[in-house]
Amino acid sequence: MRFLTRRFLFYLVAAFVAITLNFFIPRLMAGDPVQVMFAQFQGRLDSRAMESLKETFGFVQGPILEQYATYLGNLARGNLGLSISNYPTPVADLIFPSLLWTLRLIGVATITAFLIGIILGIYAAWRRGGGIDSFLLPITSIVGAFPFFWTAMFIVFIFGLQLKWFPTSHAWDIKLTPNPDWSNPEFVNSVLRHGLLPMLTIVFTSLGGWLLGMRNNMIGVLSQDYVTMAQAKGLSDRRVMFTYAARNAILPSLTAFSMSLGFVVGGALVVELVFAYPGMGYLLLKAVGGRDYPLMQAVFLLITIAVLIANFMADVLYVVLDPRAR
Amino acid sequence: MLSVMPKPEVKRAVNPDEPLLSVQDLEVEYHTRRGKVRAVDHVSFDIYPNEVFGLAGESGCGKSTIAHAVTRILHPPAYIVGGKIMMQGIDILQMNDDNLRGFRWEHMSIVFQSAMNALNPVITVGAQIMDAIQAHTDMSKKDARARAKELLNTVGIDPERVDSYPHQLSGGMRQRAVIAIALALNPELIIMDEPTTALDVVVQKQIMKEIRQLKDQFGFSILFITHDLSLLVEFSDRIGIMYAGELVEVAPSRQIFTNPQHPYTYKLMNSFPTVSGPRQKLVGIPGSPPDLITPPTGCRFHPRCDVAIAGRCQEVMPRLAKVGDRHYAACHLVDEKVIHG
Amino acid sequence: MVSNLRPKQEPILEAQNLTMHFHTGGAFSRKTVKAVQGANVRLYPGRVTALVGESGSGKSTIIRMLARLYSPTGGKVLFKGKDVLEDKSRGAMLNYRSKVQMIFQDPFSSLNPVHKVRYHLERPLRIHGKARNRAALNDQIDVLLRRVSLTPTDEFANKYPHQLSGGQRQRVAIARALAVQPEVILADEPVSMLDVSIRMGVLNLMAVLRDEQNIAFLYVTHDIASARYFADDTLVMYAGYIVEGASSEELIQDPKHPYTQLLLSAVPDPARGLKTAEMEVVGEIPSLTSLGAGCPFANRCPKVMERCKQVMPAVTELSPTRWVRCYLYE
Amino acid sequence: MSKKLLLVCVLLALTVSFSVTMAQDAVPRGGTIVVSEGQQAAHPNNFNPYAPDPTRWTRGTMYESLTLFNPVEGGKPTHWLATGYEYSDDLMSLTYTLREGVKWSDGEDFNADDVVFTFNMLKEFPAMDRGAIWQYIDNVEKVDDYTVTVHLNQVYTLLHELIGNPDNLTIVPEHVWSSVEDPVTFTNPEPVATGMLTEVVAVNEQVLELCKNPNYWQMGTDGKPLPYIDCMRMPVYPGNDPANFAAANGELDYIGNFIPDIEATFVAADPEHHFYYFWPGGAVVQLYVNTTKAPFNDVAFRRALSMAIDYDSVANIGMYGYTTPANSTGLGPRNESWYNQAALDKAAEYGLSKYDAEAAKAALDAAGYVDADGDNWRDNPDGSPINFKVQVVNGWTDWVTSVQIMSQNFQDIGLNNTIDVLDFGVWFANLQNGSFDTSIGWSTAGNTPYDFYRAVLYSPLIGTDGLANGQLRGRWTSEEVDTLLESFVQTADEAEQRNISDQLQMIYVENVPAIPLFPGPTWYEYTTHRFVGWPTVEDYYVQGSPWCAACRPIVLTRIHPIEDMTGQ
Amino acid sequence: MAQNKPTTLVPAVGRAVPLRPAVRIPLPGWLRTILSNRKAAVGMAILTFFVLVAVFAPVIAPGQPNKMVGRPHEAPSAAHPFGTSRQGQDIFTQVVHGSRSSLVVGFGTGTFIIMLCILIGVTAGYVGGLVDEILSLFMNVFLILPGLPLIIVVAGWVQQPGPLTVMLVLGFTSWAYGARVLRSQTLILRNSDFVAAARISGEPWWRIILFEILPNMTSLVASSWIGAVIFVILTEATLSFVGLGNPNAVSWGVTLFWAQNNQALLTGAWWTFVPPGLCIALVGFSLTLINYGIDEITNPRLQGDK
Repeated sequence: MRFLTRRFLFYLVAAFVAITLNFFIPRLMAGDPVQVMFAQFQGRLDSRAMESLKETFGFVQGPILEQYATYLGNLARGNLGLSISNYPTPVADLIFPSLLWTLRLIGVATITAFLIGIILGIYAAWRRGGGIDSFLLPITSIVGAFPFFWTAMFIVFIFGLQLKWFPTSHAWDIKLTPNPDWSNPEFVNSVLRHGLLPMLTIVFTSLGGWLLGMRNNMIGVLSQDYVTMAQAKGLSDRRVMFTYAARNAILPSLTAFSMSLGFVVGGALVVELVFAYPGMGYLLLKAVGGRDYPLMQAVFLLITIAVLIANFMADVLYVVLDPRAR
Repeated sequence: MLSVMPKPEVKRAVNPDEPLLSVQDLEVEYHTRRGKVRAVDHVSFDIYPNEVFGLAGESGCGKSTIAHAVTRILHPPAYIVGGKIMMQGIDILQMNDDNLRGFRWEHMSIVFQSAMNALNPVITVGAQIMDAIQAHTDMSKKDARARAKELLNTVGIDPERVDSYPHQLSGGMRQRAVIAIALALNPELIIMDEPTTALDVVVQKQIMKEIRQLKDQFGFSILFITHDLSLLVEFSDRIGIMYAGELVEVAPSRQIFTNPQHPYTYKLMNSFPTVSGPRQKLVGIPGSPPDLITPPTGCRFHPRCDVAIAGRCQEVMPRLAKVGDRHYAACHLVDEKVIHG
Repeated sequence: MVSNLRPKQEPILEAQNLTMHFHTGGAFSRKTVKAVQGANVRLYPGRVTALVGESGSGKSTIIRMLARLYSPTGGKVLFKGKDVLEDKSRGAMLNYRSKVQMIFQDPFSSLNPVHKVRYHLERPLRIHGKARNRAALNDQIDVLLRRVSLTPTDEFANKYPHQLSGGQRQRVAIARALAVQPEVILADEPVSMLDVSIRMGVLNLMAVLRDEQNIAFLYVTHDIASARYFADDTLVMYAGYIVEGASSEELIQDPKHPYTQLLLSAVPDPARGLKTAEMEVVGEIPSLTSLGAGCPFANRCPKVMERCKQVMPAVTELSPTRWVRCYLYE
Repeated sequence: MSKKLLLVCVLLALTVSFSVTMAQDAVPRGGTIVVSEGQQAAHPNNFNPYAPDPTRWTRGTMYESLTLFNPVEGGKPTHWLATGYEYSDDLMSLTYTLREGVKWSDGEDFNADDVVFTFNMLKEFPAMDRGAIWQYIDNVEKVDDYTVTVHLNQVYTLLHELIGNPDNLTIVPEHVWSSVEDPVTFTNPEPVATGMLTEVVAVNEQVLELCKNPNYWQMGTDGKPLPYIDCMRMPVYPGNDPANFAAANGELDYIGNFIPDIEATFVAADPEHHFYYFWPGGAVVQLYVNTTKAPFNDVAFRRALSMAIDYDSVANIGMYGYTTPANSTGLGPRNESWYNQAALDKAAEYGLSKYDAEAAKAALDAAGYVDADGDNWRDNPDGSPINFKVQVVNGWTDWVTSVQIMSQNFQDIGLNNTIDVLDFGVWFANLQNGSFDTSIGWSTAGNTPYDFYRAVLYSPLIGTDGLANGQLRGRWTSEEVDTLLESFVQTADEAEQRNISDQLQMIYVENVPAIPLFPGPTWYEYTTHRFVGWPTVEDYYVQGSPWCAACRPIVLTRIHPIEDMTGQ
Repeated sequence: MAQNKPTTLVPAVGRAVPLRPAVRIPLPGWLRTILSNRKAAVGMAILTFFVLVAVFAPVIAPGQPNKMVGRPHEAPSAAHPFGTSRQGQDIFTQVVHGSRSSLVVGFGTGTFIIMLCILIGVTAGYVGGLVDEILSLFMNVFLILPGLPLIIVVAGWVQQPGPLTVMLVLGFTSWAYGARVLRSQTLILRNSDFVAAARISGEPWWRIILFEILPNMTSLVASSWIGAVIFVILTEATLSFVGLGNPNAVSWGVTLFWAQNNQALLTGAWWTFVPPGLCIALVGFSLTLINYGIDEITNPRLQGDK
């Protein structure tokens, strides 16, 4: 458990760094961020409201450390501030439903991509020069070379607009029910239909990386003596492939998985945007477009924390798979 | 179509004078980007029941390749391109994958060089022993576990360590665990590829002693491969000396040590210092082993040989010839009896 | 034979009570590996001293401290009687390195694969000002390669390490060490990675250097037989402690420390046959992180006494030429 | 007695007769209209009409104002919660007569207390007074339960328009809001209002759905309470693309999207049912030139610039043909009735606002802007090189395209310039503090020319901090203009106002303080799959764009389903 | 059924030839080495094509890429091989000229990032101790932080779209991966015998880093560099696409931005988004191929059987 404790402490540090970055990035920029931030309140807020707003965001007068303390204090109380573009709605209220959609979509998509990539990688390495190795691998690397958003556009164009097989926006059909209702099977079905294309886009674009990584690890592991010995022992191919080779080869993939989670999430956010999915990606872009800095920062923080939690879960899985980490 | 070799009821009832394993004209090539490397070239030898046969030679001489070829675990780019490997009259090289799967480990097992690499780090040693047992018998899980514990006990590990992972064991214990796996099905032949290289001499001594005891107890034969000549000579019954992919001399180990016939063997035997006996000047062998992509013509040792016969050794490859009782050497000089008085 | 341990001449390089504790496990860990504890080593001009031990016993740590690759946790290193650890300036370091050189175990990793042989020899010559111009440099390189029998020298000078065999590489490494005209050479298992047939060539070459250039050698090895062959004196190391020292022949013929006895009995030796009385030994070398104050061999020692587990015995001098750290000989 | 009262009477009569004639007609009812204003952030659970932006939809439809002014008809009033208003003779007070029988959605009666409370709330919380109406008000007095008098602190004859704009003032219930501690940040999750849509069915990350107020005070032509529709649904589209897909698919009824190539994409998808009308009644977009800097301080240079711009391309390519070039007075079609023909003639005489590169070159040559140093770029008469920047906001792509065209136009006549694409904040700050050469930018449009000229020319808008408010970007000012503007709002006499307007237009043409480019189009599309009664090109009874707070309540009271959808 | 040819066990499983440590041939030969790998050669060919296009852009497609030369949204024709944009700009000219900025920004920023990586990674690996602990912590933290959101947030604050901004923002946010890789390699090399030998020869630290350690990391540096370039090209396109770039610039990302902005999907103007997207993908793919090639060259196990 020492490993997990250490990782947990590390994630705390990472979260702290993210929080701190969030505080310092605007303050390191040239110009006066406060002025820019409140420019759009021009004539709409009186000075008292502005002052209280500034205080909420930690842009108070005084030494930077004092500002930092105010900012941390607000965060500790769960106060992410008020949205500027949706003033005076608390940022948290805006983010929460989007966060859930993002977690569902990206969570399912990345795990699916990872699992498919792993399994295909296992077979690609096992049958070197076979169909997966010589055919699927180059295709997935070409697909992976496209920007996420471009693939998303392309898929929207073909399957959504030309063939009209799938809806091209929203997470569920609002004509069915304006409010989410998970007890309604039609609603669930609608969610699945709406989620399929964006999910496939994320899966297709990120699959290649996992496939190749797993294949290469697997090739490395297959040349290990314990695999050779397992074969010599007369074990079935299945057992050699999964218990001996894949179980070991997956460990570095798992590490790579957690390391690139942040990257994949970033790309997936843009996919959300193209598919008009009501997730964090759209919220972030909206915040950037509307110069809604509190919203922007909160989105970044929550995405970061979600990634950190996902990483920790990957670590737990790692410990389950690798007795040496226990 | 070959069937799986029937397992004798009493395995040790074989004729001690019949070879258990007979390697005949074995040829192995590595297909590399630079060209084909003939790593094993027309090698023949026999191993008799309950015998320890040692293979010695410098790194890259092909001794490990032979071990892997005999167990048919050579992977590309290595290919067996010729010869026979007869085990009790059946050619292993003709077996299909299914037959091989049934044959291997039940009749012939292998102990790898590094126990750290030979054990799957993510499953327990017990499970790795049980795997071997359950792949070949229909023993229940419980019985297999009991057998695994018994095997651990046999090789000197506390049976309670059955649920330990490899990293929880010391180097010596790991190597013992690998030996336990090799013993799991009580095979007639165990191939040991540098089984103690990674261990220090004291532990090496313990393990070699135990192997010997086990051999006496179970009556299996060993193909023993090491670069440590002292250990080889001490431990083996007979020894084959390899040079650049060829077997240059085969003889009982005492004889190899005291009366080597091939110039290479002779020089090799005079290359390592000992702790007993007189302290004398040793010279080693000048030069280095050849690049096997472009091996020397004729006798492959001739460029390093100070007694090479001009015009002959460069051109004609000597064949293994009998030079004494169970003693064979591949050298043009052997016939002429000019070496070493 | 002149005694090594009470010689008439002064040691050229001497380690006094050298200790090395490594911290492991990151900044927040208190784990310490006690790699070397209170080691005393003396090297004399024209003599080879062997340091024999199992892997992990600390012998490589000692040699690296003497080479000043590691800074010892405690103890002194005296060169010609002068403590050298005090002065960490680049000048002092350079000066030390012009006198004390080192040869590494693995000739495949001790030569930088991107540089030609020429570069490897040229650098020390330049750094230590042994050659002022291109011509002198070429001459020196020629001499060095000849010294280690790598001829034709022009051809070898222009090769990359991967074009050389292991033995040739180790000769290049020796040539590099010789470039600065050192008085001491620290050789860390210089032949253990080489094939049996070429080991002797390298050892014999070093023996010639010892004799002809009066160089002091520290020969670290796990192979006690080669220590007997090459070294004048032998020190035996176990789990961070040097437990016994004697002239090589004496040590082989009459080992005193139980560990030395065990080691010798375990060494395979066809000349001896299988007749030796075998010592019954259990257990393995203890973890260097959990060493107590007692003798580290206590848990395996057939002759262990109660006090062995309490305090490590001090040095007992048995004769002017040998000593041992064992209560059996107090 | 002013003509205003007269107008009120006429209108009242009209409304009454209208209802009477139509009373017997049965109108189909029910249904949910789907509304989109294009890219839209998630709807927050906030129904405070005074929250800055996201609660736009509460204004007019949920919370109502006293009188609405129709921009299309030059500010024709439609009385809503008030039945009339009247200025006192000294123009120092404005008295509203409130409608009786109006109920809050919780059943309480609406009366003067609510109105007075709302006015005073804005006074107490200036952050909510977004129209800055209190700068003209001294106090608000309840005369009786249905009469309220607003006492002014100075003469300002456009106050009724300020007050009438639902974006500035909508009446909130005193019995609910009086207990709200901080109305600025109050999110009003359970709205109580007088408007036609008060029932919140859904508000989430994907949709806002409001349904009708069962107690609504207005009656339809069928004699039953309005609106005819049951509900209004506003889906969230996180980008223009999906919103426009939905529009083209006929999923939307009432749309305020910018749709590129609308004929090909939206109309062509179903020409029978898909319509649009981008009435160019928005504020005029201008190219602001910094008249404090050379060469822009030279009116001859500014006139040359005005000749150099390819207005048709700007309108057709930059603005997708959704608007037409503006005229030199800066006034747009919304103020068409105020146009001063003399000023327009003068502009034509100068050749302003007409693309003629040769004329522009000639004008520059004549004014001494010739290439002095032989680098093929024109230089100032003193020989110093001309090299200026055209600023534009990043992401506002119609403007970016327009600027690309203009930049090319200027280069074509030998003026060295580059485009500076800036983040909104930087761009805005630059315009405010005057650190720019030229920049595209919006202006202000009102029911009279006053709003435009005040925003662009009134020198007191430059604050003591040196920042220009309004759209006083180019900083061309004159005392004459200031006086004219002040006198405009001190009279209620339209003839006098017209006279002032004519002078202002002439000054604008003579001095070219900025170069008008095009009047802003108002985004409005509708489909007739399910609902009819929309403002059409033929019968543009009110501005159609759902963005217009004063207009959408009127639209919503008119539309009804094609066939009865009640109970569906 | 007797087989004539002996079979080998599971021929699909590769076993490495016991090769010597990876051979590194100095600069004159690096190209030859890379081209000896089929994947890398294909990658080099594609990349070379785009580099040539970028260099000869004014020759291939003369004229101002942002100039309005045709009617809006003309489909591809002889006059406009890739059609025109909504603004009537020639997409072919834009794509050809866009290769310049995409490649320059890609390689420029990629180089900047790799410099940072070397600086931080090698410092951490070589100096070790507390410095390493701190730098490693930062590396791991930055590695785990979601990059694109961070980039968007930073770009959102910076407010000055342009290549320099992209370079600084990407450099600031994307150094961690390469630094980590280079650090661990430096650590390995720093503890290698040849570095110890160099120290014993008396080499000063800076020479050890420059002449002993770095030359042994060339393939790693090269692949990290290429990885960074791919990352930059994709991210720059993404940033432009979401509107954080300079819409007045000429790059593939900006062309895509305008295509999206003018609703190319809705209007069916596929020619406005397919060519720039393909170009990005092709350059990315070519670099990926080169990277695979480098991987295979340095790690012979990954090579095919033949």
